[in-house]
Amino acid sequence: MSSPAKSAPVIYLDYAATTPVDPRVAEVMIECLRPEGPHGNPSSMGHEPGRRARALVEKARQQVAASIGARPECIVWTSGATESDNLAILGVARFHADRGRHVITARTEHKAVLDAFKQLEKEGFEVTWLKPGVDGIVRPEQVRDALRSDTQLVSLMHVNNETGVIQDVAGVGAICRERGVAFHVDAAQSAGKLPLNVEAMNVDLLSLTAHKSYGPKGVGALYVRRRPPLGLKPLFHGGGQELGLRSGTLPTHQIVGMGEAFEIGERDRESDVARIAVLRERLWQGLTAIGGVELNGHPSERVAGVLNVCFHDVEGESLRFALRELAVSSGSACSSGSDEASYVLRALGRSDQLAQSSIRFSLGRFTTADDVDRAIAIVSREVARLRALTPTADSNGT
Amino acid sequence: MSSPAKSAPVIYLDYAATTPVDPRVAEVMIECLRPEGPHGNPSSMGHEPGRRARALVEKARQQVAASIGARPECIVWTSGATESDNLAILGVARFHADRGRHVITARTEHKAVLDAFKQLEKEGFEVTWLKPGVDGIVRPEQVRDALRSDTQLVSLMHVNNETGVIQDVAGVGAICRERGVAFHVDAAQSAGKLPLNVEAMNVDLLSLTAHKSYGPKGVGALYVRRRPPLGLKPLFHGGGQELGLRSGTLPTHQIVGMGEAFEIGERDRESDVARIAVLRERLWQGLTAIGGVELNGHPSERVAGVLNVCFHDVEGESLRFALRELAVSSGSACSSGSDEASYVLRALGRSDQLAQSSIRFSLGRFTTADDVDRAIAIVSREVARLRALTPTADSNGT
Amino acid sequence: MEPEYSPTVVDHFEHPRNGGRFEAGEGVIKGVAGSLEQGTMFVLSARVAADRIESVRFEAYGCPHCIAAGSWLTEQLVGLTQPELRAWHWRAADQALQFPMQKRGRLLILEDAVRALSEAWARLIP
Ligand SMILES: Cc1ncc(COP(=O)(O)O)c(C=O)c1O
Ligand SMILES: Cc1ncc(COP(=O)(O)O)c(C=O)c1O
Ligand code: FES
Ligand code: FES
Repeated sequence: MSSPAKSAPVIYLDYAATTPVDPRVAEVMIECLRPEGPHGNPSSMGHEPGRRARALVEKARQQVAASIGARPECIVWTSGATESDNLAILGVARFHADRGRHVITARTEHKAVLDAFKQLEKEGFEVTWLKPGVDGIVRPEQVRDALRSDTQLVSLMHVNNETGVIQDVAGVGAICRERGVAFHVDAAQSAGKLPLNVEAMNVDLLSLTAHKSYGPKGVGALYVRRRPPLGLKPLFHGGGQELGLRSGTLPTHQIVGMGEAFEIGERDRESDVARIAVLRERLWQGLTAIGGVELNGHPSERVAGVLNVCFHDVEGESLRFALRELAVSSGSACSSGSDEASYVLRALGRSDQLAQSSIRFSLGRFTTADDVDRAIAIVSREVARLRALTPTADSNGT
Repeated sequence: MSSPAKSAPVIYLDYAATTPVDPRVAEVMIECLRPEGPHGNPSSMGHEPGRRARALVEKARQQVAASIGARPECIVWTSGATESDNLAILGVARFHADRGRHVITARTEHKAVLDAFKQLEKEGFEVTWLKPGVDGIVRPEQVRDALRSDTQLVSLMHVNNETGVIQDVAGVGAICRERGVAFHVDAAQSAGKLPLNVEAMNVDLLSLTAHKSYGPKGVGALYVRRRPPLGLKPLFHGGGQELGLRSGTLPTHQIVGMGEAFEIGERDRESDVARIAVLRERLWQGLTAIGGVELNGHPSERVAGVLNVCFHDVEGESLRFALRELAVSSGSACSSGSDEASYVLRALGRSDQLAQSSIRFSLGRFTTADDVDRAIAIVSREVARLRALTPTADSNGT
Repeated sequence: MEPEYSPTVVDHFEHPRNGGRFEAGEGVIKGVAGSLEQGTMFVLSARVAADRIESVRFEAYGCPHCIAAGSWLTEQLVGLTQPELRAWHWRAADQALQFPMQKRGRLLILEDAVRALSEAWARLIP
């Protein structure tokens, strides 16, 4: 593993990959881990240590439910959005397979959604893969046009993890509700960034994860509409926790952390967003000043924290290596090992080369103006340095 | 929820349901949760915060691997033993379904195993459910007799969670290896209690969980033999972490906690076991002195910490309510809401009534002689009190 | 879910009144219902004088509600006449102890024990 040559601490601008745990969240988690904490098994309702843990789990359920306008009994705890996405998509499709085998999603979804749909293809389902416009947006009419009498499920993410582009999920939700088709939304990137309301958005299933919103990694939730009840098959089987939808011992400290993170996220949402939007704008001004940069995705339908930018006339791998003092990313964290160009940017019509020379800067609660200014300085310096070495277009005509 | 009338703190004797987190484990986890901790996404190999998290995940993988005599690359992180059991059982059976559809397990397995096999039945597999002897033990010959040419998988737990009885997994492993049948062991209750070695035991798949061994709830592992490679289908799909077997962001703090817990568990195993065995013996002497008590399961093939005892002439629910100053359990934590008699004790030939009047006392690292003495005093007092009210056998003979 | 126990149930379970039974003899009657195998059993014994119950003792095998009901009943029956005893209905115990719905069947066993007691009393009266 190569480490940065310079020993200055890296500037963390990868909040969309994962966030640090907010100290207020860490505090409540740490209390749970102490000897005098609620160490019982939340399923052990026969004794006090168990009931104490259970009470905390239920409080967190209310916190998370409140943050999305849902009733607490609609929240199922999972290990994260990957599991939530799979539980929602595989769960509903498999449960209702005899009612129809057509399902709809978009090409720019997270892998957890894409790969769940690919699995459904293997199981004999037909998938319509919607292509967004160059702005990254899937229009509700595209969904309406794709619906068939045997369509059973539509899945569309709220906020794209690579570009920050916001989809009109409420518009799609209204269409699905009208047609009686189950609607799943991957909202892993939304909590604390946008208002979320499952009723107003007509959402039947909503995936959440704690670690993109200053909570711990390894815990998430799936909202499942209960009225009228939506049948779904569990991914795995056992103790029958979470009304049989998700067996396994409930991790009290993780759930408590997620509850706290979501409560804080909603309470501080407006001030966080306002502050981050200013920093994002400052970053964008600094980057455009370099010249030869372009924004990936819709210019305004986007969350405050994410800026995905392509740099003309610099090769991707060199650019990433040159910027190693910055913790930024190209594509999603899970594909960060690979050299492949982002499939999301390709779907937006970017060439392989421009997709590879794109960088996602994502800002968050602990980003400072100084971080941004130092980042601008580094990017400006390194892009200029690399471009100075890039052969110009007329090189061939010597 | 009714709370104990007396306000003395309860005596925790439910270590088999879940353990408190060891303070040494909590310490390393807390470091991960702090702002200056390794908060990057372990998949973000493109920057230092990501690589720092990854290094810790890999160190923990080595710790867990070392504790079971495995190579690190054979460890797949999961959310706990429920998921590990399902990944192993459903994963192997589904992958190799075209090679044969016969599978074998025992009636006294944990629900996570039983229900995974029931799911296989729904998918067209034939399951042989082995019945243990009254001592709770499944003899290797029973497995040999049940093997068929189309048998694909045998699953047998190492230590039973209700009785503490130890199965001869090495014996069964040798038979399976000889016949080329995949062998899965649920070892959720073994770590830190018995030596574990996947090579010596001829195990192909081994389920582990952190929270029964002083680690955090919500993280576990599955050992998967890699030489020769054993094919299995993932339960869910996405980023492709863990060589594609288990997608989802890796929870650094959880994994670090599990690694530390397993290293400590193995290092302190002999002294822990020796100390706990003495306390267990003290408890057993105290309980037998009451009279009318019987041990459930094999008298010597058992782990140190678990004592499952049935009390004659006292009704189960009253006994449990009378003992509410003790955090003990009847049956597994996940079934602790229900009035149903333990299926494990029923499979050992206990009547419904005796099964219901059984209590599992499970001791652990933080149990003291004083805890044990107070527990004996409470049980003696309450059993005597209830028995004084129990109608004698001649009541009908007016 | 955790079974609910009303304060009255907890009180009687913790401090059962009049546990045990009277030795068979002059003026002592007994009523038995249920069985250990069934999981619920009551043994009521009472001392009667003239036409009223003087005192009652109970034995019970069953859940905390049953034990509490047995204890509670021993106080309720004192002073009853034979026709009053015969008219005793399980609803009285249900109201006082707040039995959960799924446990009401066990009160019928208690009522059977009271009925057996009243029949034993009837046999005493020449
Ligand atoms: C949009 C989206 N969906 C799903 C996931 C997966 O979430 P998790 O890491 O909690 O499994 C992520 C992030 O990794 C994401 O950004
Ligand atoms: C033998 C056994 N297997 C599996 C499990 C499930 O483990 P987890 O709670 O980590 O999902 C448990 C405990 O709950 C267990 O005791
Ligand atoms: S799993 Fe998180 S970005 Fe892919
Ligand atoms: S899931 Fe833990 S005992 Fe059942």
